[in-house]
Amino acid sequence: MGVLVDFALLAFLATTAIAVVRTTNLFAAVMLAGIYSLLTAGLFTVMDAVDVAFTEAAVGAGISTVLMLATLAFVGSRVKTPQLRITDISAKVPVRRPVFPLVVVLVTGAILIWGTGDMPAYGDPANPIHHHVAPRYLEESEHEIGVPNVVTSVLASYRGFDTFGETTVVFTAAVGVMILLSAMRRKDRFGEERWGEESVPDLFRGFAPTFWLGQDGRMRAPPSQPGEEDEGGTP
Amino acid sequence: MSDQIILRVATKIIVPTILLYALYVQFHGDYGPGGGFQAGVIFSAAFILYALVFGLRRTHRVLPTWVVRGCASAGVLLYGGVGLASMVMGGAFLDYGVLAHDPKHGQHYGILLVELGVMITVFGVMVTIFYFFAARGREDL
Amino acid sequence: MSTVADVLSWGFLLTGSFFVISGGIGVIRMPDLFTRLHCSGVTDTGGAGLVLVGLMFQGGLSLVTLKLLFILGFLWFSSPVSTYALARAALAGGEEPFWAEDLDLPPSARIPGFSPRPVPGEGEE
Amino acid sequence: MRVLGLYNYWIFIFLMMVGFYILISRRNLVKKILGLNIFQTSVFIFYISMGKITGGTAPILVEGAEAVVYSNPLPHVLILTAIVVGVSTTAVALALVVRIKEAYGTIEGDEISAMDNQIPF
Repeated sequence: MGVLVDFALLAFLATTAIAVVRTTNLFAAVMLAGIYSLLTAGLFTVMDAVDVAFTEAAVGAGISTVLMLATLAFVGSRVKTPQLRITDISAKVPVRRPVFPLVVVLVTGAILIWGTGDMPAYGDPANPIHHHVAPRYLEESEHEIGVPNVVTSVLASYRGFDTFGETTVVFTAAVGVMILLSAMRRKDRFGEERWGEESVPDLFRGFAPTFWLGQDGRMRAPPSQPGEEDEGGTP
Repeated sequence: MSDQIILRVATKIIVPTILLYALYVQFHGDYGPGGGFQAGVIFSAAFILYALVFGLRRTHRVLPTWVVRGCASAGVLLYGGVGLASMVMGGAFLDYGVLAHDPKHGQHYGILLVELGVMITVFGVMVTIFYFFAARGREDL
Repeated sequence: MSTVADVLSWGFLLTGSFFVISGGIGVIRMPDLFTRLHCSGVTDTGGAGLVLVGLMFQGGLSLVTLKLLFILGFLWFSSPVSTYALARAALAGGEEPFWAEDLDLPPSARIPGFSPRPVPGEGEE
Repeated sequence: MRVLGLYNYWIFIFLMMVGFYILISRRNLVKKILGLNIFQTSVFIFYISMGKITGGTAPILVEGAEAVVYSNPLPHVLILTAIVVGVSTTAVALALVVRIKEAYGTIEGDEISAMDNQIPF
């Protein structure tokens, strides 16, 4: 029974992935990616990874889709195709048929599939992964940690360092987004529109970066004085 | 969005439910599926839903930017602080066993605090990212 | 007793699956967004509801059934709202409903009393 | 039976290759990010499927039950964190795309490089 559900979900996943390749509308592609995430969450449940399924359903189908849609609000949902030119440069840069990537992908896939011949079968209890540290976690967790959910005990206690690192990475990602998106186009006190270094979040004011992104996206030296608008301003 | 009474009423009913559910996921994570990462994401999803229906300006009033930004760093600090506390109490970094007389209770406290830190960070980070994406290019915010 | 529960559960599950599948077929076959939303409603209400009731019979009188009830309530609350939001967004975005005249039917096949396509600018808010 | 045991891996490789193909063949940056996400998710499913034991159950210990087989919790932990980190890094990538759009006015990779290299078109 589980095998059937597994097969059906995998077939759905493959279909959705092909649909993401084929569609030329980014809006549809983002929605398909959300469906893809939800199917993945179902597959995780079948594979007994309830915690992971939970996370994937919340993150992949929820937050990720919202962020993608927020991006599409800026970049538009159309993709350049041989029939559709979007900007005036599009007419001058031809769309090439991706033949070489297809060959690369087919060869890589063939090699990987050849490699699966040495893999242990799916769901085999003799799989080497089940005879390393996992049995210890499952057996000792109850005496050492006393938390029924082994995933929680491994996540927070046995591999606490790992999770600490991941939390820091998540935090760093937020800092990166802040720095990238905080350069707001705003009027300075002389009434000129400019990308200002004053919009670097207050949190980082103390160690404000020694560069800022100019209007054309290139890195520039910071203006030496806030008053000298003509040198550091928009080109 | 001001005339969409159905969406507004529905959101007002759903958002507290989502927040409550996130807390359930957070504190029930020891006994069932759940934990800091999921709870943080669900908690932030509630505020993102609120922002989608009621607009960013009202959400900023409910949850100012400095609060979420502080949350993002406070969670990591809480996590590291638990590690330092266990060092001060005489154990290794993130060795929760020394936090209480009984090592098992210490582990409980440690996991609770660490998961809380993860939740606060993930919540702060997700809402911060959403705020920055949503406010981009809008002069009125 | 458990046999009765099993039979009832499977009956509900199969009926629910039928609704889900018919909703899916409708979403593919219907001509425009609004009629498709109409079809997906069957999946949200009848399909999901019956499948969850079937699962409740499997769960028996336990916490699982209570959780399933919560899911059912949440689903029946949120899916009409999301359908409404989607339809409204489509209308605001300029999506044209599919009118019977678009089918190119002979006049004899028209439904009597069926409102014709509104003239643009008239009768709109 | 051997094919049944390997079928999952083949689908993961297929998904991974679909993601890879989108990444190297499509010029649109948002499409590339979607391809990366598909690639990433295929690796996630691969990890999780390694931890599955046939007839096993979720690794949440049941009181008093002795003969219960639990699936391996270790891949779950690794992937659980990787998913959240994945969405954070995706957000950084999307922020870069927004900045590129503002700077160049397009998000098609070939047009951006044509503008950068000042190719006389």
